[in-house]
Amino acid sequence: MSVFIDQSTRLVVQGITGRDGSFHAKQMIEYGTKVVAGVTPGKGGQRFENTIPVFNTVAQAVHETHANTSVIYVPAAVAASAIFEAADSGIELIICITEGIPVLDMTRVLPFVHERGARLIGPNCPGLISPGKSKVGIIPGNICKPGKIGVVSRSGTLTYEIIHQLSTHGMGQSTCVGIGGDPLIGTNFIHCLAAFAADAETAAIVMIGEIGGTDEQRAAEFVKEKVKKPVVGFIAGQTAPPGRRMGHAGAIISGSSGTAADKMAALAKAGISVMKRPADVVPLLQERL
Amino acid sequence: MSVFIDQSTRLVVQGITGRDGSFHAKQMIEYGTKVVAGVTPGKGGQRFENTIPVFNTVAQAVHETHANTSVIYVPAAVAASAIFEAADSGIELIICITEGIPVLDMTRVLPFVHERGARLIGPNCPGLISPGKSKVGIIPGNICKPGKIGVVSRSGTLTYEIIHQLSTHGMGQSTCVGIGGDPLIGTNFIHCLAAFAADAETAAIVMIGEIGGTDEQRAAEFVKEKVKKPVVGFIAGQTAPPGRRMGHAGAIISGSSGTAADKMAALAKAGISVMKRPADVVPLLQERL
Amino acid sequence: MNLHEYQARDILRRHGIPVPPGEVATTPAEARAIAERFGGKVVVKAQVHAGGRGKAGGVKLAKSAAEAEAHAKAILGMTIKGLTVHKVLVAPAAEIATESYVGIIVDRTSQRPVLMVSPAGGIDIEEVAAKTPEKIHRLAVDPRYGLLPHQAVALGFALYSDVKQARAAADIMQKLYGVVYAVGASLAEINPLVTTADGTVQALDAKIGIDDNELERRPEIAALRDVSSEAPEEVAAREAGLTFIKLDGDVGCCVNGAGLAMATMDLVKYYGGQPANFLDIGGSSNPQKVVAALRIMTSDPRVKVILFNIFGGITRGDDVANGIVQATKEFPLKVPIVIRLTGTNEKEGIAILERAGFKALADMDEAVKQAVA
Amino acid sequence: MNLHEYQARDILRRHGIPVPPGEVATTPAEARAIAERFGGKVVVKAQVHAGGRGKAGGVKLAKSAAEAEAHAKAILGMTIKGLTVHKVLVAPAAEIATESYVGIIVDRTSQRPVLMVSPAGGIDIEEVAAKTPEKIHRLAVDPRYGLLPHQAVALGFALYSDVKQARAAADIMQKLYGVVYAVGASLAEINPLVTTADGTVQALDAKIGIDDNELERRPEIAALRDVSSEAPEEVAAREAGLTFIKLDGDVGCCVNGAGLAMATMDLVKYYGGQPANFLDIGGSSNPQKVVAALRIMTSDPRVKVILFNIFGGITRGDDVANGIVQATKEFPLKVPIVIRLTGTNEKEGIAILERAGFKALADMDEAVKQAVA
Repeated sequence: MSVFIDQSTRLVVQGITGRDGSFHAKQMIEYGTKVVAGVTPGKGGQRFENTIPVFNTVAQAVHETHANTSVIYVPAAVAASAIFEAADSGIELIICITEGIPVLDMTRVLPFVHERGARLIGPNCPGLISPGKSKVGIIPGNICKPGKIGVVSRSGTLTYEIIHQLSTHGMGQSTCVGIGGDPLIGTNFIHCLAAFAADAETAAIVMIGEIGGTDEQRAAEFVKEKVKKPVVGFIAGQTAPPGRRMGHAGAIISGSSGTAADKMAALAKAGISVMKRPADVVPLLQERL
Repeated sequence: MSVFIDQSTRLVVQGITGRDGSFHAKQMIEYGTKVVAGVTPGKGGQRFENTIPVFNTVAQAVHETHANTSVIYVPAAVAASAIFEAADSGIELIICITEGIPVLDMTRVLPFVHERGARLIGPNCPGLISPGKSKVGIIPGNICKPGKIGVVSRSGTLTYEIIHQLSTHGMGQSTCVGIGGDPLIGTNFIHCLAAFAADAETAAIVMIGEIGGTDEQRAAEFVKEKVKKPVVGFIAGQTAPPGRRMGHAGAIISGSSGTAADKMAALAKAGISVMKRPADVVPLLQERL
Repeated sequence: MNLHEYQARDILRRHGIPVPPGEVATTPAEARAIAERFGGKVVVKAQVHAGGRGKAGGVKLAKSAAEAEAHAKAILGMTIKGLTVHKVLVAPAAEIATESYVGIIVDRTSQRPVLMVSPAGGIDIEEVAAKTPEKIHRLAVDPRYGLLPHQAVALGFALYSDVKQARAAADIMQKLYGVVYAVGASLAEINPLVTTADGTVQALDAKIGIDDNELERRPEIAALRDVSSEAPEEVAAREAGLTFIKLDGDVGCCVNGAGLAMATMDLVKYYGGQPANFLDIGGSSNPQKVVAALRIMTSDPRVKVILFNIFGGITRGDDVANGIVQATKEFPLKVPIVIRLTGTNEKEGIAILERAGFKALADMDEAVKQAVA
Repeated sequence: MNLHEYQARDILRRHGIPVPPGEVATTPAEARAIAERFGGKVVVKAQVHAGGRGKAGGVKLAKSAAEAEAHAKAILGMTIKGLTVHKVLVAPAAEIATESYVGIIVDRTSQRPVLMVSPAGGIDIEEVAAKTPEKIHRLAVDPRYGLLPHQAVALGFALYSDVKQARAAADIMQKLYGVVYAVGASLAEINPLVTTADGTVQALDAKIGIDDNELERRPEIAALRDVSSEAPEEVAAREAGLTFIKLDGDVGCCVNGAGLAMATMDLVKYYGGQPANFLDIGGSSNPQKVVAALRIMTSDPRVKVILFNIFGGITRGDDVANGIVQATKEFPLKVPIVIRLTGTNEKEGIAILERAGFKALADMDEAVKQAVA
């Protein structure tokens, strides 16, 4: 068992003939992920790497290959449309790597995905990896090791740093999920924490947050009430300058809740061991396991 | 028991200070309907007929009076907005009398009403009456009699004609529902047939259809499969000219299914007794009861 | 309300849909001048609210400006399905590679605008739909999201295998969907959607039908109405707020409510008569509407009897009675009148009628039988 | 990207929101001329991307054109929160009866645009929100339906008891919601929304923030960028595709990824240092970005050491190494450089660096300690 992806994952790569899409499709295939189809409008009928069939539309790909998961590498200008298409075609799990999608596009995408009963991870995320089983996205497979730690993070490279700390100290991962750094994302900390809590292969959880928003605080409350497994947390941005003011409206809606101090306090209050620096992750986990 | 409305109906009248709204509000009060509030923006704080409180918004009316049903008499230009408002304010049953609402407005109203879990009757309908109990809309109370016949109709005055036939021959009605003649309506024949089928006070059902669309055919199938009570039907428009052609698209989408002949055949096939003229309703019901 | 082809083309063009050039002429000389500007080789098309223009001789190809003038002369003034042609569209004759169909109509069953496309377009599209329905691709658009790009592209690929053409068609579909909500259309069709020799995708002919309920809030669309292209009695009925459709019989019918009006016509037929018209005076009961209804019916020489069937609800019997009496003061009825009047203010109405020497019946069958006898 | 008040007012006006007149001046003489046209009694407002203009002396009332010129002279060129004022808005001084607040922001929690209105508007709105939150009315708008008329009217009644004013405010809210999607705003505010002596409702001051991700598809909005109003190093960073925010410390930080960049700064602080900046070179790893990053950091005289922290993923170690080597050929680094490099193409990157005489570390804590030492 693992979280969100496993050996039953049948992946379609949207934008498979693009620069990023083709590079990472190869990486995923090498890692053992079942890449069953690619989509690039106008390249339907071609084969990627002489094997993977390419289709004009996700609907065709799903119809022909029974793909159930999609990963999106298309440019930001068409990425919202790609998510709509995946959800509209019956894809159950959509991972959008693309960064730079306008937030207003996401205000329309998210209810659509929700109505179709699909799960979106991202956008602007590194995807997820279940070490030794399946990898969807761009997290480097070579820094991961199979094991019992679940990792969920708003960040990309900071996640790699944490995974690297874990792996080099012999702590493998059950699944690592990058949920993305954008203001509007499909899957939040709570969704992942719930999945890790229910996952028999996960013994402890690392959550990596950032300044901005209140997702970490809500996640902390969730941990307090629902998660019996040890949780270790990190908040990036203790020294960051206060974000550019988003007018009065920003101040009215968020007050001081977006600061690292506020978030770290919320984590600690919920019984989460809070790291001071990434290197603390291993000792803190050792304390709790 | 009765269908959709009964003594627990607490009615707010949207457009209560208008010409039609005030006239029919008085009629409904006289009939015994519990009219608990009226709404006219800008007239909040006034009292209709010195008793019924008037509010600026439906939300205020619901909050103050626990209204659960709304009837709409506002002009066509603002009627779609009035339906949105009623559904958004937690009203469970919305009856829209207004005719002339643009069809495209209804394409947006209907999913909203559905999402809020409300029922819309109409628009462009005469409303409904449960003789002796409650009346919401404009069906003249004096032509109705309490009894065991359920009446559902796409038409307005033709419904009165049928009710008149029933009442003058001693056949009272459990509930009479005018579902409205517009192409897009909130409650169709099937919804009403299902309600009548489940209503202990209804012994037989009269359905009055028209040319256009395929709602009657789908209703006939529903009757065949699900309705054990006797059903008598009428289709108006046997001699009507074929409707103005709606381009090729109209022909492609409907074929010949909208004709009276097609509908009457579908009714007969489903075991519904089909009237040749309104006056047939009583003898046909007598045959089946 | 239907728009003319040239009006529909203008709207599509304003919404960014590629439409080949074309101008409207009301005289043969104008048609010639336009044809000259377009290099002579043009098509001359009758602008009339009727299908089957081509088969009726209302669409002709001209090889020269002189021929265009001759065609315009033949077409202007001709009658197609009872409607006189007052305008022709003169457009360059295009080299057409393929003809597809794209249409949007509001569908009762799905309660959504439905987009229909077919790679087999042109005048025989209905035959295609009837005989090879698999060639028609349909999509009920969710109006909360509009026509999404991927949906349009998928339908674009149903028309063209070339990705550039598929995307061009998708763009046209999205804009056409935008047109529907922008102008209040209940129908918007491009037929044919063509590809020209150089591969560009264009809307050659267009049809737009406007929901009459949209006109009040869209004065700029209402202004497109071409009264000269409609039957005069229908114009008069509309201006009086009546719904009127002329038929072939001799029993003039005046009823309140569309359902009861149809049932009344059916009953006329049932008792051996033939209705002369469908006429619904609607819910409101302004006596002037009744006067207008009588004026329209009595001006039809085929009408041998006039039948009123009024079941008062919102409509009040006294208003109808006053309208009838008022009409007799303004013009002679010429034919017998049978009145059925019941419902709201029935007593008041009957009293008014009786004072003026009319009799009112209470029963619908009775009244129809008497009118038909 | 933030728009100036005058730009935001223009946009609102184009979308049909009533905005009082006002023109922009870049010189005192221009300000005087404008003030004369408006009859002398005007307000002169600094156009600068900083809050608290009024308290900083950037907003002044003038009783005459001469006074307007004097105010403009004082305001133009002044510095507010580090930004120089290059433009002033000159607008007629309005007789204001009431001041309300209307704002729309995209909210992370509800994942929707949230409309906030308060009858207590003006500069102290944040204090109102903190002390009397019940005076702030919020509505998370469902973007599938947009801001519905009844929702806007209900909020209009929260501002004004008069139905005409409530409807006028509702109309403004619906148009402001339209502005958000039309220009790609992440924030749109009217503060204050005023009623004047004659009761009309107007948007006196406006603030619009654009989502930078919208700019590519909205060139007409991107063209509104006023480079002169931004810090030069941030302009250079943006043009190079970097995310850069200047801080007060002396450790220049160059990192790939925002989260790791913040964690690196935090670690600098942890080990007793002070970061000189936030700098994210992003996911792609063009060596030119690294060159630009080094150019920006080395041009800051306060920077005493430069710290690279690269964990390669999409970013490739060899690209970063090549960028560093390239930069040293173009300009002197002047200060020590500490490089942590791991992940994708780490070996190739280290080899390139070592050939150029740089040493690369593998551990983040190690690198930060060395930089801070």
